Amino acid sequence: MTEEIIIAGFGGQGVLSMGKILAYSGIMQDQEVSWMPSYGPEMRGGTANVTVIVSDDRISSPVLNFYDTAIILNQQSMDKFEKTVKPGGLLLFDPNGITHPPQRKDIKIFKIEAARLSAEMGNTKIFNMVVLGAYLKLKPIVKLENVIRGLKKSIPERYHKLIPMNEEALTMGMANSVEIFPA
Amino acid sequence: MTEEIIIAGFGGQGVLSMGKILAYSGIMQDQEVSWMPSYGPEMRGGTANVTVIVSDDRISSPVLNFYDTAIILNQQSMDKFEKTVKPGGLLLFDPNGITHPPQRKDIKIFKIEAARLSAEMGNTKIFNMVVLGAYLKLKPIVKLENVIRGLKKSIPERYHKLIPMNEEALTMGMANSVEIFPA
Amino acid sequence: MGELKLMKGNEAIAEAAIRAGVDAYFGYPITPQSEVIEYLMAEQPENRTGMVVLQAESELAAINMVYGAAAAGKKVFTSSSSPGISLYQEGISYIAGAELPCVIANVVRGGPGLGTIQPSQADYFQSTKGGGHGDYRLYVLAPSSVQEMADFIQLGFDIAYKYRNPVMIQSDGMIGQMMEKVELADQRPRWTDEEIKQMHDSWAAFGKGDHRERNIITSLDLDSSKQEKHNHHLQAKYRKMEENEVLFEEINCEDADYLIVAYGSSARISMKSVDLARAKGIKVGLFRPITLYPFPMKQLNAYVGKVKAILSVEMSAGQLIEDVKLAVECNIPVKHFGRYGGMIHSPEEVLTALENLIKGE
Amino acid sequence: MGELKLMKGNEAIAEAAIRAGVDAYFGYPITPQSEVIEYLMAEQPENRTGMVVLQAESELAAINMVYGAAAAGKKVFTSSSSPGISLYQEGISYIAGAELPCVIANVVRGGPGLGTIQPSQADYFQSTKGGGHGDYRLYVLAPSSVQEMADFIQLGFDIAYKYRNPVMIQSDGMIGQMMEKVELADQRPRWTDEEIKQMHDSWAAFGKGDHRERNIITSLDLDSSKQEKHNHHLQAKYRKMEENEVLFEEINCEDADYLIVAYGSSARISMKSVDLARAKGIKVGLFRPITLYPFPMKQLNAYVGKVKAILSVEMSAGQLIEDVKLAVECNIPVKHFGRYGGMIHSPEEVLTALENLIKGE
Amino acid sequence: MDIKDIVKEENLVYSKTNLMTNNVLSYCPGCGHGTAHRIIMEVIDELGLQSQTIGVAPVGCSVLAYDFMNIDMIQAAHGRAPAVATGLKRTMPDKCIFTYQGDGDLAAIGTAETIHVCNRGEDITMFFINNGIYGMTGGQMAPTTLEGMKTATSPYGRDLKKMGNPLKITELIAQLPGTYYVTRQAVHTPAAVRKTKKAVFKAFEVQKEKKGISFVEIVSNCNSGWKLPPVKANQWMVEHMFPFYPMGDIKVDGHLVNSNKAEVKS
Amino acid sequence: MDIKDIVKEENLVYSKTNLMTNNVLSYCPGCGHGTAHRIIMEVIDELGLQSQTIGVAPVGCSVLAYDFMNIDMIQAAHGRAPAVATGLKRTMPDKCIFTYQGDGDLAAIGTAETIHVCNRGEDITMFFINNGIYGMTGGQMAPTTLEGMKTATSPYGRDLKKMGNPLKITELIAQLPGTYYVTRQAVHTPAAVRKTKKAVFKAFEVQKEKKGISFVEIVSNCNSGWKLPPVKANQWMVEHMFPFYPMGDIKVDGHLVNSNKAEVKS
Amino acid sequence: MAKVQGAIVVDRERCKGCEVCIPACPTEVIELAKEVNGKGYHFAYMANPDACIGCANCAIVCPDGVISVYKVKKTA
Amino acid sequence: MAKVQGAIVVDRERCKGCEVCIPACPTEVIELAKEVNGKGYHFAYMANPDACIGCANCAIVCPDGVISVYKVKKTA
Ligand SMILES: Cc1ncc(C[n+]2csc(CCOP(=O)(O)OP(=O)(O)O)c2C)c(N)n1
Ligand SMILES: Cc1ncc(C[n+]2csc(CCOP(=O)(O)OP(=O)(O)O)c2C)c(N)n1
Ligand code: SF4
Ligand code: SF4
Ligand code: SF4
Ligand code: SF4
Ligand code: SF4
Ligand code: SF4
Ligand SMILES: [Mg+2]
Ligand SMILES: [Mg+2]
Repeated sequence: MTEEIIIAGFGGQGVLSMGKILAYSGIMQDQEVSWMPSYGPEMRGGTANVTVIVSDDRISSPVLNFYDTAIILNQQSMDKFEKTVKPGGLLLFDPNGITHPPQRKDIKIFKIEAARLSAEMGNTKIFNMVVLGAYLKLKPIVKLENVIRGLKKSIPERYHKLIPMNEEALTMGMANSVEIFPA
Repeated sequence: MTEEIIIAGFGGQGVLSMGKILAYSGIMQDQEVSWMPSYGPEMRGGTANVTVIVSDDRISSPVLNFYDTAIILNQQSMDKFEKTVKPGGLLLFDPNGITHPPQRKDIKIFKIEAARLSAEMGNTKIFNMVVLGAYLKLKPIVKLENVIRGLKKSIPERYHKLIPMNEEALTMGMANSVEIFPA
Repeated sequence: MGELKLMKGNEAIAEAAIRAGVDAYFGYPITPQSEVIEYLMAEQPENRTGMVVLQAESELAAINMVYGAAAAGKKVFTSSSSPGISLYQEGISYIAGAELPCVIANVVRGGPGLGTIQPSQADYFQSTKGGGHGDYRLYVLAPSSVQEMADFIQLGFDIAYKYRNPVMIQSDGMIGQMMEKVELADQRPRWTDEEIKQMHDSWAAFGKGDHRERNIITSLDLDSSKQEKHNHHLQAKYRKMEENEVLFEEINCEDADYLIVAYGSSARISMKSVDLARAKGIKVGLFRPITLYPFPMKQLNAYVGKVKAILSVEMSAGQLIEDVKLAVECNIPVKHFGRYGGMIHSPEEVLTALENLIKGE
Repeated sequence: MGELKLMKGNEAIAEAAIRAGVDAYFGYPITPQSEVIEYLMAEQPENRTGMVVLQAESELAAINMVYGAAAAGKKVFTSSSSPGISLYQEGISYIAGAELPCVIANVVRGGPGLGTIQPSQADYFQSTKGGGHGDYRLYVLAPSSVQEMADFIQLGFDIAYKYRNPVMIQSDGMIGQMMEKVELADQRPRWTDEEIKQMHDSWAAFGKGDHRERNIITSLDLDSSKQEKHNHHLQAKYRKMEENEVLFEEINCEDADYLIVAYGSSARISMKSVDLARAKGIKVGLFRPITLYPFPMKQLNAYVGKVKAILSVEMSAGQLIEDVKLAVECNIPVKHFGRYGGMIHSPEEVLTALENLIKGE
Repeated sequence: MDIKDIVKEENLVYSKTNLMTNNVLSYCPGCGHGTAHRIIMEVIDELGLQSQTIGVAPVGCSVLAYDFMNIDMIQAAHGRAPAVATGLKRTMPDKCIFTYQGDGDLAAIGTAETIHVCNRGEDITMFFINNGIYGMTGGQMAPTTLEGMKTATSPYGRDLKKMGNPLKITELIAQLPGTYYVTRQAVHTPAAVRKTKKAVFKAFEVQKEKKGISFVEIVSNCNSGWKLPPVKANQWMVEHMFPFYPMGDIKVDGHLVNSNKAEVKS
Repeated sequence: MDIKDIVKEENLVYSKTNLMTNNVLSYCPGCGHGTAHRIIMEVIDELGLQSQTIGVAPVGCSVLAYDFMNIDMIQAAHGRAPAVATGLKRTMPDKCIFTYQGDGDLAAIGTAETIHVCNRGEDITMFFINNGIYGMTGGQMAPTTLEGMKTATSPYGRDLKKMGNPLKITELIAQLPGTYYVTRQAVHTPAAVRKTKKAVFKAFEVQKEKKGISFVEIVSNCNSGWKLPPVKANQWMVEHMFPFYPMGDIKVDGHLVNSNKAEVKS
Repeated sequence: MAKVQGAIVVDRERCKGCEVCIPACPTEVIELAKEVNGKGYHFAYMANPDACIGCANCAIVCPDGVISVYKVKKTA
Repeated sequence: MAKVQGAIVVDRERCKGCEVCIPACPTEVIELAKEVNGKGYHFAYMANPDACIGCANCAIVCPDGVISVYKVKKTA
């Protein structure tokens, strides 16, 4: 199994940490992982993206042009990454702020209204966990228990009390993705 | 015609400027010349030497291991350079301070008591001109008039009044070298 | 098995330094490697092992702090990125001349000049042929994973002390910024003063005891004949490294008709290209120099008569390729492919370049 | 015919700079080239041509003063020796990246580190392959006489402005310290502000007029794809130089069975070795690269099939030899001979090395 | 009166000077760099010096100043702007040359160039943006970082014994005979902006008269580095930076204004 | 009484310390470097610190100090001795570390390292040999060269407008909180030598107590650079150097001794 | 009596919502909008336009130089 | 009365004839020799040995550290 994912959105959306939790989850079940962020001052208020690879084998290139899955959280990223999903692959997006929804027909497209859901839960900080939940429902590459273990590893001890809330967000995400059939 | 000369002695003996005057003299009669000094802080109170080449043709190496002529002005230089005179070449030395006179039999050896002579003339600064005179007597590679022209070029204008004295020293040197026949 | 963590390359190299019992880190911030000093400052290794971490006022100061601590036999590490490494050059030449052990990491970014902060491999010549003045060599390790970022610290110090020579770990923004699973070695204690005395009393300047002459750390000898002797000694050391310390990796090379030669992050990308090519039936292997100096000359030359052509892949306009050509002594055609100035080639681009090479374009 | 003088190489290059209408010299003293600034200070060129001479507080300051003046389209010259040139590396990479014309002289001394103050050619890699970070090239001229020290100033500026690229004149303590006859060019006037405006208004930063957009001097582009484009532009420039600006000299090469390849002072010494060898009946020629970069690759390659072997002679442990090998593509056996660390080989030693080469040792 | 009646060409009393380009500033929201840029450009505009001025900005957040200042500009290596400016001024003594440097740049890596350009008394103007941190590289400790202040490389606060003292480089260069006008200002309030603008005027006048170095320090915020929203950052600046880096002139007409102020010791 | 009766082992009252080697000093006749070396070594001897001391001498005439000082020594790059010393002291906080630097080294190329080592207040001792010139490279102008003084690179005398002002780096670093003891001495007379030796003692004591930088400037001759015979050079030094670089303590126990003296301006 | 009235125009797309202009205004004219601009910033606007006296305080402290100020004399 | 008498020993071969010791001597003991040493320097010697009081002034200013000083109490 090798899953190659791009996660892309605004800097403040928790893109990088979502990738990190996913990668840590892979480690928890003895998989190989890589996490390659965009970096630099252009991130200042701008876009951020991270390539995560989870695999049973040694990972070759940590940077890719094509992905099994694209998780897309703003329009700029949609413009850039819709076309990079491999045929038959998955595109998951949050429709909030998306003005041009994806059009491809050779891939599976799902939406998750994570912005709305997390706002409804009264905590926009768990936005990215909702997205992650939706993704894991569609591609259960890591077990939920390993995500929780990964979470514990990737956030400081003093925030461990927040884990139940994160778990809730994951579950919420798992329950709420909707498949889109482009017109 | 190519003449390859090493001039070696103490720093204060005017070794470098003697070489420079010789080189300038060559230029005055349209020859090619090169002047390559030893340099660096080891010269501080120590020894100095310069390789001068005067030639009708383009000069190849400005540094040499073997010379047509060695002009030697102290014992350290004698130790170092006696052996570098080409067979049939010339070794000219001032015996002042020389504890081990040259021994080679395959070269011509002359002495010039320039230290004594210049002291007698009341001007130790012209020591090197006496030596140069002696050399030019033995190897008239440059004409005296060109030496005078060379002198004018190589010393600042304000010292040109000293040229007659230098000329005298040259003449004195020309008249006073003595051939040595090693025992 | 040591501890497993998900870490950035920059963090892994910093943590590995603490665990290798390094005595001191001196550095000056620069992207894309500031995480090295930031990690160290956050970890407070002075409490863990007594390791000293100091932010210097400049790269010139940093490399000369390294010179000072290394002169005393202390294990010392520094890191920077391209423009900062250029400022290190005088110091590196001094360190090499004075034969001091130390490890220097260059997390290369795109140049020349201020360039970009994105990954690059354009400092290959500088690392391997001497960016500083004079005839000297660094032992240059090119990690291609976060694990190797960590591992090469200990390996680097082993070589540095074995040969009393500076070691360069040349990675780039990609290896420095990406996270991977890394298995961390157990903590080694720092050398005690007594141990340093026992091991390095013959040369290190930590205070002259009555039992020995004073130790002098210098690269100066105004007497050229002595300086030449010293240079002969250095060259002999480099020949020994060339004989004994070459590292490289071969992937899918046994039956290969073609080779890709690539190191570091380029090698990682090319691994994927090999997979893509093999899927298309092209028999290609990846030859990865791990030591850029000493370069695996003989090992690559062994492919003469076996492979039809070589694609030399690097994030540079063509530096590695010179060593590849020298290694195969023109007995295999070699072509360059690279993106540069901060651009990273994709596995597909490498594949295309390979296909063009095969087509003879 | 210009004025004839007996001058040191260091003095000749300084006088030539005044006569070439150079606008400014910035430098920091270091043996064996301090005569350059000393000569300039004594000559007071501000009275002769208005040329500015300033002793900087360090080499870092000097090279960045050069950067500043060159950025305004001014002709600017600097000189130093090996350790100082190492300190120039960041600045040189910036100058190359920002495409600024200037001339830099390195009067090389023995290294590594503080080394000696005696002549050496061990900075070949640094000059030709880039001692600084990133993919860039200097146009590197290697004078082998005092006359060439003088001549290469004007030539250097011609190239520097033609390509907007820094030019390095790489000599050594021997060429710098020796005196020879030199024919000096007539005084050229310095460019007026009006002339600079006419010639360099498209890029130089001397103040934005209303008629044009602001000019920006930078080597930065955070956008890697733009930075890569800029790098492509630089590489294209280097290819052009390789095509059009190669200089070399052939002495006694027509009928040669063997070649000595040597540059600068080594070439001077080797000329004598050629004479000695010819006197012994050995048919040897001297091939002298005058531009070290671009290296006369094709021109040397033309000897493939003509000569039996090449002796690569340099005052270094072996740097030039890599380019010689790359040039002849391993079709002629090449052997290295060199003294280093401040030692100069004698004509006789080169002859012996040649005889050993012929004997196949 | 309707807004439409007010917003008319002829009623315009203030808008961004044309000497600032229309490029969107790369600075974080609320960062003082933008204001500092604008003031300098306004003064150059008002003095009619656009065609005579060359600015030098080295590495730091303001490395892209050339994208914003509508004059000929040079991007210099980290710390070396004073040397670059020297190269410019020596070859073009009648042009107006300024540097625009951060505290990491001017007071850490560039210390030697700073001290010597001031000691030579080059006729240039130096703008020194002191935000107590390395903004561009992500908020590391600068020489000017205050005692106890947390940064990416002093995560537990600056410890003077280990990390050295905050450096009052401005007071230090004011001691040198080559400096003629040295002042410390800020740009966080309208009043401060107005004062700073006057200082900038004066600085360029000193340069015109070739009296030596004119040096304007601007104490500024770094919201990202300080991890505070802009308005809070400005408050923090007033409460913590100003006591250590007091506002006002330090040297005027070649004379130290007040020996208390010129005290370098902390 | 015959000389033979006096010259006996038991009557020996003074001879070169064993902490000076028997190598012939590479300095010009009469050069103050030799005396400065000897005093420092005498103090280290008397304090019993030979096995604890590491000296750092960068490029300059004293680059060969390691041939003469019988202690572990490090030759540093030009200007970088303070950084090298920092590397040593930080990793060996209980060892005695000193630098021995010329004025070209400490006040020109090494300015940044000098300022920052002092600002950090590293517990090291710095010896600063100020001879107003670059001795080693053949007598070029140094930052400390006096106005009008002729050197190889100021052959018509130092022109302040073009070449900058003589730099009182010692007064400058005395302003920094990291320096604890700063003094200016000389070694041209027996009295001066005795005072300097006391200063050297004090400097090493300050280091032992880890109070920060102790800094001893020694104004010295450079006969070769000044082109004067040694005794005349010393006279010239008293007449010309001392008025500009006045003798005496500048900072004691962390306090500036006298604000007049601490004035940096010329 | 002639009273001064002013108005500001904020370049919404370039405003970064830093709020620095808000405390600078002597008459509490400015607030941040609920909406965001294309960059995701809540931008400044005249919440209380009548109070504006055209003093330009807001404009001169705006780091991004996105405020233009207009002023007229209004006869009371 | 006990009077102090001293003597100095100059290492001739290492003396550089710089003369710095000469003005340092309170009793004008030292002069430079007419002869030169192996390095060509006129070296210092006790021209006036009886005057030496063994004060070591000469020795402590000698840059090359070539003077050793001896001292005895002489009973008058
Ligand atoms: C030689 C070199 N070293 C380090 C860097 C990385 N660097 C860029 S800017 C900077 C410091 C920026 O701080 P400051 O000068 O205070 O400017 P600010 O961003 O705070 O305005 C550093 C360390 C570099 N570009 N070049
Ligand atoms: C990087 C570098 N630049 C320049 C030099 C040349 N250099 C050696 S010593 C020196 C200055 C010596 O002057 P100073 O420090 O005053 O010592 P002094 O010889 O006067 O005692 C210089 C410029 C060098 N060795 N290295
Ligand atoms: S990082 Fe700091 S200094 Fe840089 S733009 Fe942001 S707030 Fe301004
Ligand atoms: S050159 Fe000057 S400083 Fe150097 S040894 Fe001679 S007198 Fe002393
Ligand atoms: S100060 Fe400027 S950028 Fe900030 S909120 Fe106000 S108008 Fe917008
Ligand atoms: S112009 Fe003055 S009154 Fe009007 S909004 Fe701006 S600060 Fe307020
Ligand atoms: S001071 Fe010393 S070296 Fe100089 S003359 Fe006297 S004894 Fe000789
Ligand atoms: S010991 Fe005193 S009295 Fe004797 S020679 Fe020396 S200085 Fe003169
Ligand atoms: Mg800052
Ligand atoms: Mg000096």
